[in-house]
Amino acid sequence: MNEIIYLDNAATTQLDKAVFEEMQPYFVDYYGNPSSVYSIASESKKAINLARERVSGAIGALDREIYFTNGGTESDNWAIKGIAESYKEKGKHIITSKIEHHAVLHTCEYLEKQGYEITYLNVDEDGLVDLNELEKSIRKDTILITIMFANNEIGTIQPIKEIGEIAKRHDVIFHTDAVQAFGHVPIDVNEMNIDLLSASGHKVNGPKGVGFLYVRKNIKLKAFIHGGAQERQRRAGTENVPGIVGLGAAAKIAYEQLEERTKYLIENRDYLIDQIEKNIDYVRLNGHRTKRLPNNVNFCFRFIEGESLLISLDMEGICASSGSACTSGSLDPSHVLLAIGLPHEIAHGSLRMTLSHSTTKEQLDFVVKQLKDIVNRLRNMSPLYEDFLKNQNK
Amino acid sequence: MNEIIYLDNAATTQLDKAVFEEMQPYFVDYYGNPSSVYSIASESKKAINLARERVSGAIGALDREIYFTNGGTESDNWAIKGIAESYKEKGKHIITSKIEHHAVLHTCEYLEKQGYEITYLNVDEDGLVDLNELEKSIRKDTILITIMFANNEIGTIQPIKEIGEIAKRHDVIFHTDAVQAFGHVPIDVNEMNIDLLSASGHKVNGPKGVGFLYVRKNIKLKAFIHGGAQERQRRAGTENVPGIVGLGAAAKIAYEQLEERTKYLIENRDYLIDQIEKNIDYVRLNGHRTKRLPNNVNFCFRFIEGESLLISLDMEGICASSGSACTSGSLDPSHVLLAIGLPHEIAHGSLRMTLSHSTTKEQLDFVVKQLKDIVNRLRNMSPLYEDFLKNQNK
Amino acid sequence: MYTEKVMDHFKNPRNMGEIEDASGVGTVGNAKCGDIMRVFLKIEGDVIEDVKFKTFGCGAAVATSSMATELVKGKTIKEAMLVTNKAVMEALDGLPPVKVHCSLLAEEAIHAALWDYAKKNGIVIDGLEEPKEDIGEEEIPEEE
Amino acid sequence: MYTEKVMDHFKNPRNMGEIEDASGVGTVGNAKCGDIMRVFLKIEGDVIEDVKFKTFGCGAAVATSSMATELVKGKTIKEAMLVTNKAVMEALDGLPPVKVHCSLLAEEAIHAALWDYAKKNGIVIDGLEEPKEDIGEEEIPEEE
Ligand SMILES: Cc1ncc(COP(=O)(O)O)c(C=O)c1O
Ligand SMILES: Cc1ncc(COP(=O)(O)O)c(C=O)c1O
Repeated sequence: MNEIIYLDNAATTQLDKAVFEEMQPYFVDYYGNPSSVYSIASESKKAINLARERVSGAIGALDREIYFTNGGTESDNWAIKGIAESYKEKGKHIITSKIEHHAVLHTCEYLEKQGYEITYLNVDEDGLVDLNELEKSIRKDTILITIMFANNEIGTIQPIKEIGEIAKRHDVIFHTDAVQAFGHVPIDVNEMNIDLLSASGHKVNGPKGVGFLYVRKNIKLKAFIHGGAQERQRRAGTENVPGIVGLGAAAKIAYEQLEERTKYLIENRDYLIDQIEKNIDYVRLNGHRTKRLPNNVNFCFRFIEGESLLISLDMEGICASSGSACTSGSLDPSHVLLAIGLPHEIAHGSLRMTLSHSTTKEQLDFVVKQLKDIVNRLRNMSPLYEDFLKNQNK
Repeated sequence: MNEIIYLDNAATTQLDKAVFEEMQPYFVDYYGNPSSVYSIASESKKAINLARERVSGAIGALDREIYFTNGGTESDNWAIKGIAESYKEKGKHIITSKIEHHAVLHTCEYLEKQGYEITYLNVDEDGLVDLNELEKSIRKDTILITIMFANNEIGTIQPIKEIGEIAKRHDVIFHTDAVQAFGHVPIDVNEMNIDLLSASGHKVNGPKGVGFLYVRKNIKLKAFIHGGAQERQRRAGTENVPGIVGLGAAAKIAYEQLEERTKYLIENRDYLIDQIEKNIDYVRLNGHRTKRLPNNVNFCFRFIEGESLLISLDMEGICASSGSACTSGSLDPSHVLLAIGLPHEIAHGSLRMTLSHSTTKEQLDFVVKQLKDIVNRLRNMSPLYEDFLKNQNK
Repeated sequence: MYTEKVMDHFKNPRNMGEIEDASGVGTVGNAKCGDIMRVFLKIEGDVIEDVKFKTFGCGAAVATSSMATELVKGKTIKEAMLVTNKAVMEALDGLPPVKVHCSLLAEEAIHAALWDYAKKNGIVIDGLEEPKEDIGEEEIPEEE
Repeated sequence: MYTEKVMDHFKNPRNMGEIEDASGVGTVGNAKCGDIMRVFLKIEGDVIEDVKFKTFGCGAAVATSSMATELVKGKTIKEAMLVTNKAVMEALDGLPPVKVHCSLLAEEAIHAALWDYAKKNGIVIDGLEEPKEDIGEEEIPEEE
């Protein structure tokens, strides 16, 4: 078969053609630098303003609370390092979770070396943080709670509103990495008491190389990238006009279609989960069964290793991903799978399939069929499976 | 007239159509995340590798010494903050100049607040640093010299090779902000002893939102943006694949055409300078007359203010820029013009025109004609000119 | 960036020029900040019969000078004293926030010319204060 | 990512399976690191008459197991001892740097099976050392 079945939409998404069309004029035609005085540059300025309105509208923010960045990683770095610096007089304690993306975790580890103290909250077997543990870990010198909106591997959605309430009650700033949630679930920064929120364009059928940070208006936040006076003097560097336009367009489409897409995705997601559980033995669904992203399916297949699963799927035209370390060249499997309590050998056998609104049931049927064969084949090759069968027969 | 004459190529350049064509497939078709295992992602990986080769080839570097970033500003921030952190055990003294871009200056000012000591070298009336002053200011605890390759306002090109030699002799790391020089003048990082170099795509007919930092292989440099393992674990964040492809394509074209374009630009540049000096009184060429970027023309027109000059030119379809503060909303005129010794009132009357390889002599003739009229008109309106004439007639 | 009205007054400034035998002349601003306005008044009895200006400055500085002189022309001194920077801005359909100081400067320039007239004629104009050397232009603070 | 040879051996692994009455069996690696290889040898006299493997691991782990078993099949023990991880990699037209440890593991798996054979038969094989519990897989250091 030649058709590609792309089930890795948590890694990146296909740029929406309509989004690309909105971007196109800003490459070669309206190339003016938005900071310039002359009239051709005003096209760029207007385009950025429209994008900002679309983004702020999507999450219930004010226009001037949106700062465009280069992507989710930069937004996370800025939010966390910026708050750390701006509020260091108040304290140096930050609360996060064990299942954050590396953009948050490695930034926290960096701050640890600078003398900050980080509490890494545990999660339960579904990947949920414990609100009691969170509240108990707040101290006088806690300046920031940073908990991701939805997990990129297992799809679990945290109780963001409740976390926001706790943060507010204790007068602690709350940042959420919403890179996987933005455009995929409803977000209201006021209702949810979110003070800072990171998102990335390419995870919502927008372009790569652009993202934003929402910063509530009364929050002090030191600049992270110093230089020119762009983005109200808070984020320097010539604006990536086509990228920003694309982010705005993608946000608009995602939220206009949200309800419809969510319904379709959840139906497909649950169908795929169901089919896998019915057709293949010794599997484990990772992440919460219902509090999960509409497009996320994540399983461990015991006795086999993720990368060989991926390559085998790729040979059938199916694109997916794995939390197995082998894909990243390190040895330990994903910190997320370990944090939900999986032993290493099981964590190594994980497979993440993240659907899009254009994935069809026929494709999923094909995937399940292939998966069944591949898992069988790899298990027959596996010394772990051999040992397991021998022990069972005893 | 309707045709736009774009003379602001130092602010940003038009994306080359050929570059855009190379980028195009990576938006909607080859959208794979280069970090993924499956085969469709390998297109993205290959494209990034090719871009890296093109960039490294352009400046005589190794592929693995090139790190893609989001633009010149990020590169400058990373280089300076990264070296400051990596070498703080050796010392906390940094040498720069008074005419650097804000991406360098504001980063240095940030480091001052963190306990670093910065020497801001003077420049002469042409904008050149004094090599003796530079050498004398090197101390035991000097860890970094950061001097821009060519100035963005007045176009002056620094004696980079000589600075590199001094840095090497004293075992100090040398970073240069080559945002205005890359693609416009020949650069060889080895011959010039450059240890780190910043550049930006949109200044060389490439896309906005992408740039690179060259880092010599034996230089320690802490990460600035923490997260995923991209860019050999030194610069996190999903790669902006189309942007990187565009940067590579732009670098290739710029250096293939360099000789030809340089000849053409210098001829036009000197023609414009000549015509302005012949046709308009009380003008001053800013920057060195020959050690200057092939596309840069910068004049002060006495008794008038830059923004009104810009708006008037814009009304004739001419896009240019000014170092007058009024364009930026602050009060002081450009720090560069003050650093070369201009009094405030003269500095306020500056006009920068930066040509491209598609600017024609006919366009320049039109510009000079308009400029003459506009300058006359504004001087007639100026109380400074009135006072000047009265004093002369005494 | 600018409204059409601002652009119109920049392109075709009203009352640009000098008055040789002016009843009062005032100059405000300074070259350092990039804005200087000079206003010439011809006052007969209580009425501003003619007014001219010269301005070194940005587009907004020219436009506010032009508009401010329009607003006081033909008015009594008392009426002219009521022309505030807000009135100038409104008449121009607004100014970008960073340019608000230009409208203040225009108000101040009219006042300075009136002050000169009052001083020369030994009269006191209600509510008029001696012009400051530098009018208080605030730099926009860098946000944190 | 992988060469065609690697992909071929991953898709069609040679010698995959078990030998019921093996002369020597060796298992190396561990599930924690995500690679386990088990090699079965059937040795007659001095010659490896048959060899089979089972592998839990990534594509490179499967391919190196397959290639390593191919390279020792039909060889004398002495010849088999000369099959290094480098030879396995070369035969596969190379491996990505992060996967080199898989080829070491394959070499080690053959040695472990030979060790088992030697122990069972009370013989000493020149140059063969007792297999380590964990073979030294280095993590790639994070660059500064
Ligand atoms: C939860 C989460 N945070 C942050 C990021 C980083 O985003 P980007 O790679 O666009 O910088 C990602 C995506 O990789 C993510 O899934
Ligand atoms: C000399 C110099 N350095 C740095 C920059 C910043 O580059 P960018 O705006 O692409 O981040 C510029 C351009 O504005 C520049 O001219």
